[in-house]
Amino acid sequence: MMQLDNLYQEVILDHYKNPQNKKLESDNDAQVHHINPSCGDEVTLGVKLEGEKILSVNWDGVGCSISQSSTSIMSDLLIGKSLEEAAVISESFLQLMQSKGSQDGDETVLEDAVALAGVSKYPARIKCALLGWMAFKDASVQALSKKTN
Amino acid sequence: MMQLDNLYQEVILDHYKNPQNKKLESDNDAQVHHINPSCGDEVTLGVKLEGEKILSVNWDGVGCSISQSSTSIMSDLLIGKSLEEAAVISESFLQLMQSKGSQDGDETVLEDAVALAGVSKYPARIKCALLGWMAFKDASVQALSKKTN
Amino acid sequence: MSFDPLVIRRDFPIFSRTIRDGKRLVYLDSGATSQKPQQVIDAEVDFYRLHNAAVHRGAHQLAEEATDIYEGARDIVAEFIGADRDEVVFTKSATESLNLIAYAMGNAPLGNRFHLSPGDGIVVTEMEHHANLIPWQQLAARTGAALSWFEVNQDGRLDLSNIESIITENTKVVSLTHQSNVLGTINPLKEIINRAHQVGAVVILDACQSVPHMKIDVKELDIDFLVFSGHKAVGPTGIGVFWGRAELLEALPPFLTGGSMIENVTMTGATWAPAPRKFEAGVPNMAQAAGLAAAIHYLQEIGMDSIHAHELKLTQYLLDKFADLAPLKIVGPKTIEARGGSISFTFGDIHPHDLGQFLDSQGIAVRTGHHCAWPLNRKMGVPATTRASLYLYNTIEDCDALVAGILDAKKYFG
Amino acid sequence: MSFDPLVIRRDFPIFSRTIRDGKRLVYLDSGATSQKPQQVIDAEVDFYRLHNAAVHRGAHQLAEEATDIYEGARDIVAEFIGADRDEVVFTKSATESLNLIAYAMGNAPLGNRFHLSPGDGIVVTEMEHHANLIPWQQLAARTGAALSWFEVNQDGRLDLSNIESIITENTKVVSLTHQSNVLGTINPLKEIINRAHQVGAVVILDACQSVPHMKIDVKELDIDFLVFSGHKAVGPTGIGVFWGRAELLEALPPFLTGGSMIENVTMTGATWAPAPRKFEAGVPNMAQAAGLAAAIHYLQEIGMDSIHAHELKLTQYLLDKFADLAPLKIVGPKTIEARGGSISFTFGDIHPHDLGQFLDSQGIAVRTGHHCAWPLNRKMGVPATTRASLYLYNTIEDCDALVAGILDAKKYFG
Ligand SMILES: Cc1ncc(COP(=O)(O)O)c(C=O)c1O
Ligand SMILES: Cc1ncc(COP(=O)(O)O)c(C=O)c1O
Repeated sequence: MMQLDNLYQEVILDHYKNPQNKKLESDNDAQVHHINPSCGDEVTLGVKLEGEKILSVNWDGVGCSISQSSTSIMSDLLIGKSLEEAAVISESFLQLMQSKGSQDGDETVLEDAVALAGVSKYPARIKCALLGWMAFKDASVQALSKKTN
Repeated sequence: MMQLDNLYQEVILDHYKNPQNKKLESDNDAQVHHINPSCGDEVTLGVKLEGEKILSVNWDGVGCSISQSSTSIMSDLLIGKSLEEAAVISESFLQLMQSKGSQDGDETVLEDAVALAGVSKYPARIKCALLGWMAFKDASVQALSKKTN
Repeated sequence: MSFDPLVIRRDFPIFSRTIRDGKRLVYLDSGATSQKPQQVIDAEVDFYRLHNAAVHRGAHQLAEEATDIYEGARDIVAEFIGADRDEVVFTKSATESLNLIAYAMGNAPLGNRFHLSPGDGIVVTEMEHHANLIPWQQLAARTGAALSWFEVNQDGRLDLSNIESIITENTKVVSLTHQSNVLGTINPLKEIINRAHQVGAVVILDACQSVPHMKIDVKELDIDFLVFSGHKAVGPTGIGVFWGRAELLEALPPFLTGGSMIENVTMTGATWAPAPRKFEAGVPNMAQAAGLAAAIHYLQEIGMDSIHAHELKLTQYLLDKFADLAPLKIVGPKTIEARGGSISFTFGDIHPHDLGQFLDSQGIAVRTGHHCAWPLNRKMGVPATTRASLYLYNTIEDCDALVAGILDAKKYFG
Repeated sequence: MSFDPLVIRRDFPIFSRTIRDGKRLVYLDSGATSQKPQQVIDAEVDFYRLHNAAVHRGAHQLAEEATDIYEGARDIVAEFIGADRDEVVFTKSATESLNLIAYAMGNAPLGNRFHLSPGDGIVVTEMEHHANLIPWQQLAARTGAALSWFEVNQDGRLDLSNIESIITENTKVVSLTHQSNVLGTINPLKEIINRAHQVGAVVILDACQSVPHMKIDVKELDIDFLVFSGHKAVGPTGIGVFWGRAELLEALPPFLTGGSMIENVTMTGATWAPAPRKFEAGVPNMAQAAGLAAAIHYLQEIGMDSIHAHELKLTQYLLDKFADLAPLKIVGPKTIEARGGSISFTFGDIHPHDLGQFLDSQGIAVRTGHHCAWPLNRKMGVPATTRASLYLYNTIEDCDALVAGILDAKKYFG
């Protein structure tokens, strides 16, 4: 069970039971819908910007504890950050996921998201953990281009 | 070499070098062109009937010693016979070819064609041996239906 | 020979290995792909070690032997499903077989009985695997034909109440699964086939989940085409079967074109060999055909009826256990009538992915997700399920392990 | 490691058997299919014995391992041909790969860069294998595009003198063989590719007879698509490769549809996963991918340059011997320049079938007939030829056996 505990850390189960920012807002600058085709997990995610600053990340979705908690943790983490900071955090998270269990993650950058480090040992679950992050990337690019046009 | 000698009997090589009735006639009742798609052997074969009697089997073609000699032997064998006799002989030859080496062939029915018995042990060559016979079957059916219409 | 799964398991080398820190392998994912007995592995190996050559093409001894093995495999498949040898076509998979039919129909010129045009109809069901849905969506889009379907009710059964308005005089093709890979439902073929033939439509049976598990006779079923995959029937990967009635194969245009399927070729055109070669372009999957023949031989030696009976016994056992396992909810028929050994379920708030992951940590392999039948999942109101699928090598202990695993997961995710 | 075919032969179990009453196997039919080293057989066996599961679909350990092996095979193929991993698609054969491209182009809607309509042109050559001819004839017939071709001269070389009138502004596709499976000719790609790209056409390379025999780098060649078969490259039967440049794979519509190639599916439509999965519907030929990876690893360990050099040496040796072997007539280039180790010939009045049969009685496996390139045979004025094709496990002794066999056949058929 040790390896499994590594995957399902307390933080993950907490976020799964009490997801943060899981309530779509109506005045998002951009909103996207992403699907994990291999299992059917879905997330709808909205972003509000003020200049380069992330005012809100709000979402709704159905899925496993990994996809839901990852999205929840991410939303907590990114709200209030600049888009540039978000990009650094996202990149760091992506690297952690691809590390095949060889990294613990940089807690100063990723904060609670390091709890997802164990996912990197389960290749089939990496897509779950990334679902919300990919949606955020997509939504923020759309929001930005809407603002600048 | 013994098994090979069994395939390439003297009679076969004789007919290959001196094919009988290998000259297409211009007044055939029916003429057909058959191909062996796996090797490219070809035969064009004409039939003349008088009632139920086979007046002429004449042909031209390119191919291996088996396809050529088999056609040559067949033409010798069938000319002068009735269509009914030809059907019996053809059926007997077909059975011999499918015998996988277990039969010698009935010489009273097949005459020189029993020399082809060895072919039945070489599955890839059976189609060669049957090429002319299939063409005859096709041509005689066409000739007969032309006559009766 | 009396049926003993413990004896059977010895033929399957994979059961000698362990999972995640030494756990016994409890393989409940045969609906996705089955494990392989040593006999099947040996048949492929023998082909490569002793007889490997291109079939149909060489005049040398190896080519003769390879051809004998390959064509012998066709005989074995034909006998197994009650078909004639020249009606059996080897493909790479059931997916290819279904695409073959759909594309070949798309190739049928005006006047050919398979030609489709706007106004014609294609009928499927809501419980189809994507492999028996998307090719027909695509064919419909290419030809202008209309795609319609039988719906599935909340018991996981086809709703045939409107059969006359679904299969109409315009219907040309009815393609459906024999047994649902998600629900386990075995469909009532007779009524559908009768209606389809009444209006002159051909019936295609996706037998991926039935041929490996029960005795099938294509002539008795009175269907027109049938497909299945070798890898779900203890056979190798990379081989599938496409069967069609002789006179239909004669009329159906080819799909893949190339070597060995021709009669004559010039730079500007080609003519076709008769079936089955018309449908087998290129150097075929010869070693896999040898393996499939060994697989069928293996199943026949044990007996399809014994295999089926064993699976029903386990299915009944699991259905009974599951009935008491709240909050477990079976997605599909809850009774053994007209159902096979695929059992999909949800388990309260524990997402199938998480449940599957937990079971995996116990050595139990199940499948989670939409099982390539997404529209069905949506219809049943579940984004995903966990599926246990049974086969000849499973035991009551496997079923008990699953039940125990689910209970432990409940504690774990609390 | 110095190259020694006698050491290499020990890896190939088939050379331990004998032919027709105890004759040594002289295998000169690798152009049809190659023999398999134990390493390749073991890789397939290991997959079945230890890791067998459906890839991409399960959350359990076996599925993870199977996915690792399958996707690892993709990495190995990609590295071998100088491609990116997501540009490599597994099919069942080169024949399927070529049909995939032709059908996928046929599926391209108006506005898609691959859409063909009357007025557009498809260009092949007169020396194509049926697998690279008939799919294009069919696509031309379906779309109204015109099929034209480069002719072959009596030396067995492409006539490029009229290249500007064959590849025109209307040409959308140029598909040609790298090395002729009949003549052994290696085609001058540079001039053709330059011209094709100048007019905006894509270039498809049928590398069935080159990838197994020489180092190929798709980026260096500057082609757009490439296909080859595993079984001709010491790999398993039942697997082929389709490579395409990433941006082209993105634009190309799918071919086979079904499970695992989708993004989303409803009853009325579907969207596609990105390449390579868009082109890999269904449970794939996983064990065969494992075997192909082992095959490529095997070839790389020996070194493609060493293999190529060895084959050229044997080819030169046979060309020299054949020059003195009246009435032998080589059909194809008589010198080693831009040619590989496929040598086709006629031998006076002795029909290839009879010569092949005689050689078989001596344990020598050659191929006879039109070699699935019937239009080429007609152009060269020979209804059939005998072909000896060489590979890494052949030796000078094999060549000598062939020459002796031909001389004996001359005596035999007198
Ligand atoms: C040049 C060439 N192209 C295509 C093919 C077709 O390959 P396969 O039959 O493996 O699909 C072959 C071999 O048969 C070939 O030699
Ligand atoms: C009912 C059904 N149809 C079709 C398929 C497709 O089979 P394959 O992936 O072997 O082509 C499957 C299995 O995946 C199935 O369960």
